[in-house]
Amino acid sequence: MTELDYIVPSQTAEPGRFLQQMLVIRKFEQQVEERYRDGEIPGFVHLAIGQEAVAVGACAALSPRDVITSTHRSHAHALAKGSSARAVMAELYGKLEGCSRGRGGSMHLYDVERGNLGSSAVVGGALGIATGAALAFSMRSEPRVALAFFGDGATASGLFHESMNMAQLWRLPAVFLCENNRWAESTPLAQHSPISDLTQRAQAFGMTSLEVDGQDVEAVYRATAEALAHARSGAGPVFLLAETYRLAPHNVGDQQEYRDKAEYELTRATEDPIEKLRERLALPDERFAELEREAELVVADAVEFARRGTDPDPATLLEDVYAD
Amino acid sequence: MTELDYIVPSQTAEPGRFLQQMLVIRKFEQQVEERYRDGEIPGFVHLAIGQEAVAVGACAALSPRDVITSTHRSHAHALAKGSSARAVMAELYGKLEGCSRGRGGSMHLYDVERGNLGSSAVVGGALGIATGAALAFSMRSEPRVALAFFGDGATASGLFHESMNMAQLWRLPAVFLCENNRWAESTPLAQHSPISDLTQRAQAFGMTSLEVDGQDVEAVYRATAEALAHARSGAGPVFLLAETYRLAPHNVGDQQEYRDKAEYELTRATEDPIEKLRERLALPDERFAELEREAELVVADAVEFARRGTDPDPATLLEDVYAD
Amino acid sequence: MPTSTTTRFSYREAVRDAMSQAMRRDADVFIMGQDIAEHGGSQKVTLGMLEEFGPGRVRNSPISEMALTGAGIGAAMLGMRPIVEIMYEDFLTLAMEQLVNHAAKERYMSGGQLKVPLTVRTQGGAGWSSGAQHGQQTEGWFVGVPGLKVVYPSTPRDARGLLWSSIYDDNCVVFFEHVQLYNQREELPEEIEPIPLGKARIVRIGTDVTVVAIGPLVHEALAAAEQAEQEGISVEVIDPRTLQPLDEEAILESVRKTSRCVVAHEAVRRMGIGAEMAAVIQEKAFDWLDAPIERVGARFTPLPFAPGLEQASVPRREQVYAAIKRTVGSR
Amino acid sequence: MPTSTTTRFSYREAVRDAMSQAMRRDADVFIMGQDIAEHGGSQKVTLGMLEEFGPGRVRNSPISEMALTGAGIGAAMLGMRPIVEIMYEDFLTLAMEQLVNHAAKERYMSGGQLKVPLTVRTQGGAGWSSGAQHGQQTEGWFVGVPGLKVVYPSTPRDARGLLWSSIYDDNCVVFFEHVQLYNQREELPEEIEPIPLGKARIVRIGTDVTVVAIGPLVHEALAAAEQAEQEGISVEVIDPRTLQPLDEEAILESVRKTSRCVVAHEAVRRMGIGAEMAAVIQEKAFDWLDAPIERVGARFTPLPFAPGLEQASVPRREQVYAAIKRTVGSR
Ligand SMILES: Cc1ncc(C[n+]2csc(CCOP(=O)(O)OP(=O)(O)O)c2C)c(N)n1
Ligand SMILES: Cc1ncc(C[n+]2csc(CCOP(=O)(O)OP(=O)(O)O)c2C)c(N)n1
Ligand SMILES: [Mg+2]
Ligand SMILES: [Mg+2]
Repeated sequence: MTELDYIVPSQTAEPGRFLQQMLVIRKFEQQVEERYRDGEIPGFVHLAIGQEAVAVGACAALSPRDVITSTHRSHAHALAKGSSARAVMAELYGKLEGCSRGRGGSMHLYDVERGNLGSSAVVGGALGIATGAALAFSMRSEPRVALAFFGDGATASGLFHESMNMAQLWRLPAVFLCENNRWAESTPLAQHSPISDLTQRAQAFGMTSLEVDGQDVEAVYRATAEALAHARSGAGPVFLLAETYRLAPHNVGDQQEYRDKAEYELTRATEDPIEKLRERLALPDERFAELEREAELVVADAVEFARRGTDPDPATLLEDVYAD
Repeated sequence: MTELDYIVPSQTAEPGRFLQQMLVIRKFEQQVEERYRDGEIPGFVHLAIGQEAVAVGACAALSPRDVITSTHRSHAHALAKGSSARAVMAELYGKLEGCSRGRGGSMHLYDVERGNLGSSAVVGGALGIATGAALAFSMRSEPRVALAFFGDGATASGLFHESMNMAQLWRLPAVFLCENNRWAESTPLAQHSPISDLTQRAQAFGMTSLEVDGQDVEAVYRATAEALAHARSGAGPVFLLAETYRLAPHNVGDQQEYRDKAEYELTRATEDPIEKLRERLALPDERFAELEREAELVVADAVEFARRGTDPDPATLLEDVYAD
Repeated sequence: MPTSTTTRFSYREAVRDAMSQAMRRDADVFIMGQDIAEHGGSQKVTLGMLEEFGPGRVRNSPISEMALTGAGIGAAMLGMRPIVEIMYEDFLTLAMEQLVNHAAKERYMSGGQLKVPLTVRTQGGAGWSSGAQHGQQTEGWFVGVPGLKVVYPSTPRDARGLLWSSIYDDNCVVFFEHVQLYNQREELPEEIEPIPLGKARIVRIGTDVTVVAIGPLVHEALAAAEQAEQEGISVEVIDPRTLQPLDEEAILESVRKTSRCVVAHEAVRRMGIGAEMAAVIQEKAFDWLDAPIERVGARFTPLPFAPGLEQASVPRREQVYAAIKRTVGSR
Repeated sequence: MPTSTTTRFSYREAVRDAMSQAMRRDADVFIMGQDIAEHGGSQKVTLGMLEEFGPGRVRNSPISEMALTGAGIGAAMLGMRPIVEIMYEDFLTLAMEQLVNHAAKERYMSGGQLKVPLTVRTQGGAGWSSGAQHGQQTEGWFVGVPGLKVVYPSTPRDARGLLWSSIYDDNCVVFFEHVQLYNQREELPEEIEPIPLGKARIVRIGTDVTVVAIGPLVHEALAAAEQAEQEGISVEVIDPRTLQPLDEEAILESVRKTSRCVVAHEAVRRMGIGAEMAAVIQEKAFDWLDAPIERVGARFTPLPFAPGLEQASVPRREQVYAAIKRTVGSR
């Protein structure tokens, strides 16, 4: 195993490491797509291609005791919060060695030890949970923050609104991180939201909001750090809006018949967060290729690990329905 | 029967009639309180004392084909939208002659013919329904508007948010009329909302909002007329905030142990919408007393009517569970 | 005599055809739901409908299941006949308040003034590792809610004929489709034959055991019946199709003939519709029963992701077959 | 030997006492809900708790049942033991998604990493013309959801002992109180006797008929049993108290003795917990049964407002008595 097998949230801005981490996620997602198409991965999978900078930048700013909640599009969040590529891949394969012991799958990645409280496959479904985690921190006077990832589509859900209201009312240490990738499945932002500036959502609660370029990992890191500092100080929650792009179909298999092909190709060509960082760092092609290879090795190892994993024994079916 | 037995929404500002109508509602509510305390009215009842100007002013502006949805605090809305005092009182008594044939009760007043689509006893529960009525109008290109009454407390509910978003997104002819009486049962505004200016709620959707002094019936009339014109024109829904006061306990029997006695008495003394209008009209005491007596007669007649009403036959219990 | 032309419809196409024919006939019928427009819905049931009917009647909606259902109720109260698609039945939990407290009760609470001719279509089911929040079966909850009707078709013909009747029913109907049935095919005439709600279908005639099954379990039951036939056990299979109102008479008649009964559904056994069926059957056909009514349903666990676990949790033909054997064995 | 002091507790006070004692003992226990602070809750269950524990641990909440439940789940995942009060069980419909898809499943989906030691208290019930949205009984829905526990006490002692166990259970427990029971009184020792979840109570011993009743129907069943006694019918009454896990053994043992059974609850008969009980009993005590299991429950209608209609819709002692007579009559 190399040091890349686990992304260790750095708590400092280290663009070089950001690049490595984003590459691991990208290669991971690309590999998942292939493995899924080959029928190795069951269920259905949503890739975060294009949104790596949000996951990596945000999680780098978190301290190890902070927690996150995630969504159906969860691989990047899980990896960025420190789950091993092996454990995540094994989960996607439904193996006992997976981060949810094969019970969860792609949409239900958990790693409680590393502060990942799990992902909700119900859109918006984890926002109350993040609020409750923040409430626990507040009641116990622990200097911890709960950060909830969610998409633009989730801002139409009632629970989003109720959670924002409650968190602001009680000045809870929470960060509501909205990844506006401009699509909710096949529905463009303009078809599910009457406003285009989603920070207006926060005005309904008088909540502090911040906006950041979600393709710029360093900016995401800084904005998240600022939001966390605000939340940790007791000043209340922050709505953090990351403007980003979905550089992939909604899920593997989605034909995107609803999306303009030219727009899609252009966006992919111009809005890749990895290419942007590579440029900013003025990385020689050779060095970049090397990093890519390293990331590929990590992912290849994870696939091998997952393939060799254990199928959960049907005799254990009823385990963990209840805690005793 | 006198002409007061039915409030006929006037569609013009007629302060004299507004006063009569508000008095009928006030006397109605006071009589309900007494009848309830005497054990004549079953269930539980929420009085709109202090909020008569909102109901009367808003309903006066509605055209007969417009519809409303109401709340647990529904008597004033029902009366102002034109249900007879007899039918509403009979409903509170659980009689067949009631506006819901005794099936509904105080929290479920319906009068579909007069455009009252009913009241939801689930806080916020009718906001989707109002949105759907507006959708029907929009799809059929009918120049009608759906107006939803709801309280400040309801603005914390998820359905409020979802409905506002949908109505604005689809530019539906709806008016969301929030009666901010500063209390949600025992909970003051500051304990359920992090903001004090509730028009901010509308900013999350980019919805047009209007604010009005809910104790000034003429102002409510004008503001509602403006909101209706906007909605009817196809320009989209309006969030209409009426600042008002609950000059009564939450429901009959509530001791208001949570409310400052002095504040309560002062508010009652200074914020009575009927007194305000009486003053503005510079009505001689004699004339006012006469109007009061007229209103009392209407209500006394309604009580007699209700008392003489028919108890629904238990053999009809299963009627109207389904339409066939 | 002119022969009526028939076409091969998949269950998916049958559902679509009922909606499209109703929408062609009647301007009051329309559909709302997430991703039902260009995308054709997550299961492609509405594919092509946007082109025919336009965005006003094939309304792509925000992720707001509560308001979506509420808006359906409101439009229905005004005389429209909306169809609301809830993408996965797991998300009916979000619409529960609107369905239970409003759609089901508006008519009653208004003393008969209102009707709510709303159809809520949804789908789900196990078999493809969709995980614990995208595959549970929830039809049982709605059967116990006075004012709602509940439909669960198992074939293209039933899907089309029952959906048609649901759309034109003046009550709120919760209409369950099963993801594993969408590609089932059947030859159907072009013209829709409406199937009345509340009428069961005898799928297979037999004399030794009655299997009352719904949704995908109808097909599993048929397979189990074939297998049992090999051993000389004659199995009658009944598909109630509508769960509320439930065609108790059809079920009871069969059980009075066979004296043995198995009830089968994919939902968790505990508190599944099979419990209600067993309770009714033992109550009304007690003297005819030669053995306990066997219940087949999912194990008591959230739907697990790993394929092997998922398979072990939901019932298929083997479990129906085993139940048939048990009940016959206790002869 | 020191005699332990006892006090007369109402059901309401018993519920409060369990919460207060747990909150005294344990900083992780707290309560959230609408109007539970100064107001003491709509049924005054939490009266006085604000004074003792302060607004941080007796948290008045906005009208946000979804977020309230979600926040309870989140805090529980972090090791707190929250109690969430949902003012009327009708509003559990709003929390359905959070309860069914999250509270029930987080442990399973995480492969055992998480616990959700959340208690959701709620109340409701007919008998005071509260109307169709403030009186229905909804416990049945939750019994069929793997991962949840369901408790429904009928006496002050059970309420206190079971609520204590619910608070300290590491799973999400939905705890039902009945509005008509709040003033029931019982002498109880100061120290709480925890009552394990999943254990039924034999309320009355008898030999001819078993009545399995819950909530207010336990008292109705007792009254019906007294009446039947006059006619020489000996009735055993069992209160399962916990509906999930259900103490099947206690019920079966009784039915194997009496050979006749009535199940009774205030919820609508169709798909009520009585259906599940009947299904289990006929399955596991078939050979002992001398008559069909009788089900007593509300008529199939939303709860009507008019007192006469309401009375006609929900079951009381007469219906239990009639069911006892029916089952004995078919001797
Ligand atoms: C409550 C609910 N409704 C519908 C869905 C189906 N669905 C899954 S993802 C998705 C779009 C979500 O959009 P967004 O929140 O923007 O996240 P993104 O997919 O863009 O990451 C939808 C509609 C769901 N999972 N949950
Ligand atoms: C969903 C829901 N939660 C809780 C209640 C209990 N309840 C009835 S009225 C009320 C307060 C409502 O406040 P507001 O919306 O401001 O209306 P107001 O009573 O002031 O007219 C509450 C909490 C309810 N009826 N519905
Ligand atoms: Mg998105
Ligand atoms: Mg209020």
